[in-house]
Amino acid sequence: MAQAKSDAQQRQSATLPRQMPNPEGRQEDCLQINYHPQGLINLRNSGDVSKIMSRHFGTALPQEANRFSVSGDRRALWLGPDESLLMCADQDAAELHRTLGTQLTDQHFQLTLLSDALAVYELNGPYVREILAKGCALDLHVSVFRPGQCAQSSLDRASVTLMCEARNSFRLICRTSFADYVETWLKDAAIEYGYSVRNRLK
Amino acid sequence: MAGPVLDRGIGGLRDKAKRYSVFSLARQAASYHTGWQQAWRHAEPKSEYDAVIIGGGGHGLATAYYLASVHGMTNIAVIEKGWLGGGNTGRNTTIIRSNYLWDESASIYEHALKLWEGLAQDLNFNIMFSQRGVLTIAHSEHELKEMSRRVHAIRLNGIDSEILSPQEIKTFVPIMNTDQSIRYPVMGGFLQKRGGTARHDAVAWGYARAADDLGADIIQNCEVTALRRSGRRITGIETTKGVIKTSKVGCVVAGHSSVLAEMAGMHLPLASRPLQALVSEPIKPILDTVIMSNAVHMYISQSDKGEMVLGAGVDKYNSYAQRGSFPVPEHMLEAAVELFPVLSRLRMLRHWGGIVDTCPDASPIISKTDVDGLYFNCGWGTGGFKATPGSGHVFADLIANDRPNSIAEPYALKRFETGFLIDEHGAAGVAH
Amino acid sequence: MAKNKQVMRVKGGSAVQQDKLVQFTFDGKSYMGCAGDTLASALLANNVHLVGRSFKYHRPRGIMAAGAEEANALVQLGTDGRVEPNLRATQVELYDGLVAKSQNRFPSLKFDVGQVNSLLSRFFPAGFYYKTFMWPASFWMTYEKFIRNAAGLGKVGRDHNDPDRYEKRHAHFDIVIAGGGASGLMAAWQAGMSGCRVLLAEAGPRCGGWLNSVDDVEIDSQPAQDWIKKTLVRLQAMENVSVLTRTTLFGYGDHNYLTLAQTVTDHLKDKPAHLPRMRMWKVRAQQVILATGAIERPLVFSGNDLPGVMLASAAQTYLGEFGVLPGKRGIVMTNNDATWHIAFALQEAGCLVKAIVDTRPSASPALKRQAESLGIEVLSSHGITAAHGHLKVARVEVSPLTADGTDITGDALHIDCDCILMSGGLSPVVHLHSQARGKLTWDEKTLCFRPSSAHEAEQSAGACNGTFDLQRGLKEAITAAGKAAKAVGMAVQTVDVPVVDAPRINRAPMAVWSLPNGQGEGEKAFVDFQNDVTASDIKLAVREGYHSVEHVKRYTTTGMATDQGKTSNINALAILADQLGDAIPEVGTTTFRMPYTPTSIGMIAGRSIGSLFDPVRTTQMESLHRQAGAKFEHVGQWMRAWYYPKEGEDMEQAVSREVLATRQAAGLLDASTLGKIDIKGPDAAEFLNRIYTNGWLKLKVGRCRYGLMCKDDGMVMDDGVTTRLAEDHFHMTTTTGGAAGVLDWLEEWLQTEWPELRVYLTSVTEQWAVATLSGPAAKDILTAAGVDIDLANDAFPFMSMKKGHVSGLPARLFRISFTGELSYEINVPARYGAALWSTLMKAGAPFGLTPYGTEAMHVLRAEKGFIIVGQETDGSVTPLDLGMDWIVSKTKTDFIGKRALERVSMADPQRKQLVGLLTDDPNKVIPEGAHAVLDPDQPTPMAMLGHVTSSYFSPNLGHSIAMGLLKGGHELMGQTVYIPMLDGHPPIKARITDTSFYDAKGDRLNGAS
Amino acid sequence: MLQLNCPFCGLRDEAEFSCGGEAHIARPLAGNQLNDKDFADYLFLRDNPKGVFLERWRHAAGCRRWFNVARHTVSHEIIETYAMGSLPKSKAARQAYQESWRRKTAAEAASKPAKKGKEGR
Ligand SMILES: Cc1cc2nc3c(=O)[nH]c(=O)nc-3n(C[C@H](O)[C@H](O)[C@H](O)COP(=O)(O)OP(=O)(O)OC[C@H]3O[C@@H](n4cnc5c(N)ncnc54)[C@H](O)[C@@H]3O)c2cc1C
Ligand SMILES: NC(=O)c1ccc[n+]([C@@H]2O[C@H](COP(=O)([O-])OP(=O)(O)OC[C@H]3O[C@@H](n4cnc5c(N)ncnc54)[C@H](O)[C@@H]3O)[C@@H](O)[C@H]2O)c1
Ligand SMILES: Cc1cc2nc3c(=O)[nH]c(=O)nc-3n(C[C@H](O)[C@H](O)[C@H](O)COP(=O)(O)O)c2cc1C
Ligand SMILES: [Zn+2]
Repeated sequence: MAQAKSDAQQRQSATLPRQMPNPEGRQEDCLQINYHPQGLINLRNSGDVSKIMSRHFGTALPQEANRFSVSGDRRALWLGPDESLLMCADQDAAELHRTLGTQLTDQHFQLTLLSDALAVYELNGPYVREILAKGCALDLHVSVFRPGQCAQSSLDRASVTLMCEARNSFRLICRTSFADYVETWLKDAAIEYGYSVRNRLK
Repeated sequence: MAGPVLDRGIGGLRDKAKRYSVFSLARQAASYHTGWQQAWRHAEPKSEYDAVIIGGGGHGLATAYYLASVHGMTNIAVIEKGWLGGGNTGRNTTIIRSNYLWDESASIYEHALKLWEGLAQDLNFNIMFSQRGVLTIAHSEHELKEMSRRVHAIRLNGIDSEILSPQEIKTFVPIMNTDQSIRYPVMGGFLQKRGGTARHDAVAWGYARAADDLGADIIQNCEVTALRRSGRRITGIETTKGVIKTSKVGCVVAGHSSVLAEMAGMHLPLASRPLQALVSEPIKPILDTVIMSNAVHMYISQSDKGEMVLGAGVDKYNSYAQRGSFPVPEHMLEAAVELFPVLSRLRMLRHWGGIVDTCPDASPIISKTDVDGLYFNCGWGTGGFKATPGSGHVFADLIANDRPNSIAEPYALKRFETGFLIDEHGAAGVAH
Repeated sequence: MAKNKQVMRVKGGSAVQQDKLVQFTFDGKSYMGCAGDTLASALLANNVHLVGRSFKYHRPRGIMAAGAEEANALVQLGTDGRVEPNLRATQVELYDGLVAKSQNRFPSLKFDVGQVNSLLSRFFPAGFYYKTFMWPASFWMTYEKFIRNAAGLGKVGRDHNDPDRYEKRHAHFDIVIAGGGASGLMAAWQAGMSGCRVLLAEAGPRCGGWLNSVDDVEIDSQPAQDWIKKTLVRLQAMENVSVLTRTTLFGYGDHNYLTLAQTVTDHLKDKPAHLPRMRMWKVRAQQVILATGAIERPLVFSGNDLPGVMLASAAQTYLGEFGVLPGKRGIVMTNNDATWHIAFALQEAGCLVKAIVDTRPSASPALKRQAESLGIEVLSSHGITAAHGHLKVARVEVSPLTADGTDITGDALHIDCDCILMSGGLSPVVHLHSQARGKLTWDEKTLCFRPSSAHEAEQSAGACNGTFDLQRGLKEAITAAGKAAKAVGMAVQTVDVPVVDAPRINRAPMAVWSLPNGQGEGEKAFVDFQNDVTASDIKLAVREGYHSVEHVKRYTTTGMATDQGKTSNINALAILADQLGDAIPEVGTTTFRMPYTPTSIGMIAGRSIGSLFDPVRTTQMESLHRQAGAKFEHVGQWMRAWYYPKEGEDMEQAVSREVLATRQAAGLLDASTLGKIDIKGPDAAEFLNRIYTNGWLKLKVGRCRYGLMCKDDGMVMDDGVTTRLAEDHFHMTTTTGGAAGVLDWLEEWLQTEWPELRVYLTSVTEQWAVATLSGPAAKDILTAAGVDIDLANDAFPFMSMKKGHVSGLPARLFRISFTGELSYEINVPARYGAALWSTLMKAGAPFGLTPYGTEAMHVLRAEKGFIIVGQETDGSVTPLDLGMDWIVSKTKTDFIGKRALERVSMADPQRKQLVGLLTDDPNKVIPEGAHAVLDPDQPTPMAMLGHVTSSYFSPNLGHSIAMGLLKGGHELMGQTVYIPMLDGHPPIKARITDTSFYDAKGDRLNGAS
Repeated sequence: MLQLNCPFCGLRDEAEFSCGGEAHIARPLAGNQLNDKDFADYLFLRDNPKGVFLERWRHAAGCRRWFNVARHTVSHEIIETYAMGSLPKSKAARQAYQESWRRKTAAEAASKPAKKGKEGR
């Protein structure tokens, strides 16, 4: 609530999901769904890891809740008070997992390789927020859910993590066993706008 | 499982002038219905009673009726803080059945069902007990096995139950989606033909009228605010209409049981939770039985007036607000349309909530307490309407004799201490 | 094509395009209406008044209102899968080709056999059914059938597949405004100016509300309807304001959670396939402003339900918005000034107003003068005491009344007419305020309930706040919006209050709800029109002791119809108050509940049906199982390969083959669905020690251990094998169905009870694909597939784990067994799951490797007497009941469930205990779930010992095997029990045995055969 | 639908949370002497007040963290959200904590190690 208030004034310029989903002539690029293999490592840690992360991962963990930090193809997502998700190129993950594991030894931590457990989708298009809002109760308004922000929430029946990359560009992370569901769901949700699928998990 | 003999009370009304019949209806029609008497007196509390029942729901009123009719205790009162039947009795989805798993449960619910079967005549009030059957659906291999276990137990307990194949279910309930390719296909079901529904409000009114006829005072708009004790004995109650002396108090206040227990310095293993239900707009008959589904999570019947009556599970948090959260009815209707696609084109007319008192083992409490003369009947949770006559009957017996009969005995509070629970959770998934 | 015979259409109508004709049919007859019409306005334009039949008495009914409050004009729309009953003609927007039907009548609307109910109505007063149909007892089911068929309203379609799509979405707004009338528009404007994110939802197809129907109102020196347009343009220009029409706020929940129903395509002739029919909005609002207007009350008099009797404000709407007259010769019946203005407008438009009948002794001189100048007769201190007509009103009786309106003082006048326009005053639409648990107060002046205090962050403005004066309503809206904006932290820039120029109307009515009865005892003066509840029904209820307003509602059913008493509740409770001698506020209202108007169930279900009803989770090997012809079983959300029938095999044969192959050669099972949890931290071993019943501190790195976890009540909760990967690192497995629950359970203990333990948990269920290779040939197959691990028994003993490669794939091998055979659970990163499976199948082919499903797995483990949580347990079974004392530590001072296992009941010899059962007839397989008894000949209820939890035919033993939980089972070893059958077959005879049926010594574990 | 403030993620819909019932129930250690009746206090008896209720919630669809909430069971007002292991600060919630019968139970007393055990607690 407090945060919502402090943001309030900036919201004046905001456009709203006012345009009712009835675009003349549906287009394929209203939503592009693209599965993208990613290296993923879950990190739980108790102490300060900023140096290690900067040095060996390329970016420190985000300072604020519900944010992710970016450096090139690397992303570090805040998941909880002592939990982060590290995202990197698929082929880098195993090596990173090892390196970080050897660096973090002076504290209580857990590094778990999850590249195969989680699926990452890139969702692009002018209606991406509208479509996600059909199943996700977060405030996805452009003035609220901004680039650099992430959140764990639900997309209808699936648990997902959403990352806002740009105004019309999101990443969605779900468990691989829910990927079928999530894909079907997204395509169905996009029917009124039109969509295209670039790459599928299975 | 053999319990006390079924003593139905006295049967019919004592006051002949008040009896309902086709003839009295015709007679009254001639005089434009100006001659009907009050169904019950609007009594004000006396200063003392032999026993006081707190809570004017079905269970409390039934207790009073059987105290008077079976045990001859007529100097008694029912104290209700609002209007009779305004608690869960007046807001439940009216499903009645006795096909429970454990012997203790079978025993009390079957006791109740047998009383239901003659209740309209007993009370001289048509409570519209409709034995249209209750069909529980299984949607997976696992549920089929559970069903088999249940049906075997039920049948050996002498209670009717039969297994239906998907084919038979389709014939019995044509509007059900029995397509085997859906997410949770209908793989079978078990039917208790003697189960069904009853007109919930009428149950409260019928018992009130019959209890009043035997001399019980029915006192509405009177809230109990404290229990009076002398040492370990109950001596009376304080109410918004003054103090009432009595040496026996039966608390039958469902969702408010913890509040009453608190007045006696006791704590109960209960959580008061919202349970929601809703009705559609009325339509001509499309469903002639009651359907319950655990996996798809909802249950449904059609009332005599034509509305589809739907419910599901309890909300996740404690509340006394008689309202719940939207996701519950939302998921309930998703499930309903999944199983009954025809509902898609119907409209929800009204939605509501009640506060149910849930026990850790999903079974009720019928018990004496550490306070002499103070008895509790509660914990019926999501499924106590069906027990109304049986519950009142055995509770009256407990109050009158100060000891539980064999049906009530397993339901004593003691079980939480010893660990002899009656875990009916399997039955309580969408148990009603 | 029908001829255009809109005889009641006059010029004007702010909503219709009179030059754009639209064809529709009602009960098979074709008519023309105009674009912009509702079905009701179009029917009225064609002078069709008889539209439906009432619920109970099947009385002919017409159109009484113009909006959501309509109680009578219910119709059925659509064909095939789109058939929808009980729609209000007043809310159905007309489109070309619309097909509507009347309902609750047989064989036709004009001649309905159900009418006999009306003739017999004397026998059917409120609650009659409680008094009869009790003899003989068994006959109720027969009576019930008749009652049910007579009740109900419309019918559902025969085709059950609704072809339409329904969407749902979430949204967040700073301020949500319900109602797009003058007040709502004004509030939206003000809120929009403050920069807030605003949603304005209007139930109807256009904003403007009541202003759409008047032509004598100017705002800021322009006609009201121009002001509406201009305001809308202004709102359109504000990026932060969304206006949704055809959108009803139907539910108001805790913490300002709102649910709205938006109709997207119902009004369109051609419904674009990509668009949903409706969309549900689930909105969290910081602030809410209700501007939902007011509803006019009817008056209660005999015959007030005849077609042609209408609310005066509805007549105003039909005239002003649709250019339709309610009739040619009208009688106006009122208790307030406002109706007079409507009478004047009608008179000027061509409906001859034969009289204004007013219960009040006198109206203002100005009104009287105007009536006189228009030539309208005024009957003050009069009331309609009866309306008559066949299928439509034709005549009224008007009688002089006492000053308080309660008695008739003289003879009735008879006046011919074809419509009656009535008004009993306004009731603010406080429904949403009340749903939100706001309190109401009774306004003695305007005689209505209006909002007093709010429970949520919510305000009311305009007519729904009891402010019936437009100028004041606008001001109120500005104030409310300003307050709301401030509350969400926005700077408020107040807009000027528009200047209203309109006739000043005193809206305070006289306290008359029902007119005295001129018809004797048999009168039918309706309070609740749809449910046929009359004034005398309410009086009867009171006489019979049903005094609470809630009792009256339930006894008479007043307010329980599909309009939820929008027009009737206040009248009912006024009559009730009068009967009880109480004041109206003392009697109180019934509870307002969601939804505000009946709301589509299909919409609430949305897309969460069919393929999106619930996720189906599949493993990486799923497509390979499909190729192999597997049948699948649902386990929780997972789909697991159940068995792999070959051509011509049934399930039994397939399972038998899989079971034999596994013991004779080798089998391969997809075990990927097992829950897997990575557990790490210096206190990990201590943590497991507290979670599991057995000891964990001494487990060596690289070794595995089976564990059982209990709830704190001592009941078995889950089981699985956990492996020590490093001193501070474990890999736990759980049951497939229990995975999520176990992780939650562990987290709960860590976070809430033992925060001092340094342990982290992460689910890795999907990270690993798991293939279990089991059987005497397992080692050879693995070798053939290529493995860089020494598989020798002493190098890689039972219950240990090794990392390495299988056929070049990085893998963790666990030497654990659920079959009793030599087994390897091979874990590979999930992406290699399919590759692993194919490789193993290929390598194993020469050895006779056979894929086996969950069913064979169940048989194999049962042969060994291994339990399955959820099958041998049901939440009421302890480890001791399972005969697993060996796994319950006697030395640990504590673990979850320890204390509970020491309670009295736990030592009860009569507890149900797990035993084996061997049937006398080796080929008889006991049905699972069947119950055992000692004496099969006893009468019911029988004394049961307990039930059979697992039962299979064991092809390896050539004998059926079973396990069961039987009372005192451990003491009954060797005894004979009987298992009664449901199908009438004789009971099965069986002997109680140990649960270990096969290779009790466990020789085969190391591959000895 | 309630709106709860996850101390870590912020305001979210109730649907994202699971409710764990009464807060501040200390688990008696099995090593301590406790009779069955007192043990049942811990295992089964639950505070169920009509009024201010101290309860535990978990942000199940979010950060998975547990936290405490003081909520009114009639008005559904969220009075306070506070961290696991801490005590409430608001007056109403503090009073509810202190006056709870549970503070005086033998079960709660038995949640502390009686004497130093060999295996830790
Ligand atoms: C939505 C819903 C659906 C249900 N569906 C079914 C079903 O299908 N089948 C089924 O068998 N059961 C069902 N149930 C459960 C069933 O309604 C209850 O178990 C049963 O009605 C309880 O009856 P009762 O008489 O004990 O309680 P109630 O009817 O709740 O009566 C208790 C009374 O005590 C009064 N009271 C409370 N405190 C005080 C006080 N201090 N002083 C005086 N009076 C007080 C209350 O006002 C109330 O009237 C359902 C419940 C709900 C809410
Ligand atoms: N019947 C009347 O409301 C009425 C009668 C006479 C005069 N007036 C005058 O009209 C002026 C303006 O009135 P107002 O704006 O307060 O009311 P209004 O009646 O003009 O507008 C209310 C609007 O709210 C909409 N609405 C109602 N419930 C809704 C819901 N749940 N969701 C979405 N929309 C909903 C209605 O469709 C209507 O358009 C008042 O100042 C009053 O003097 C009104
Ligand atoms: C079996 C059953 C059928 C009902 N049918 C209707 C109905 O046809 N119309 C209606 O308005 N309410 C109906 N209700 C709901 C009641 O109006 C009311 O909401 C419910 O008794 C709870 O009371 P409350 O909403 O006053 O708190 C029904 C309730 C039950 C239990
Ligand atoms: Zn969180």
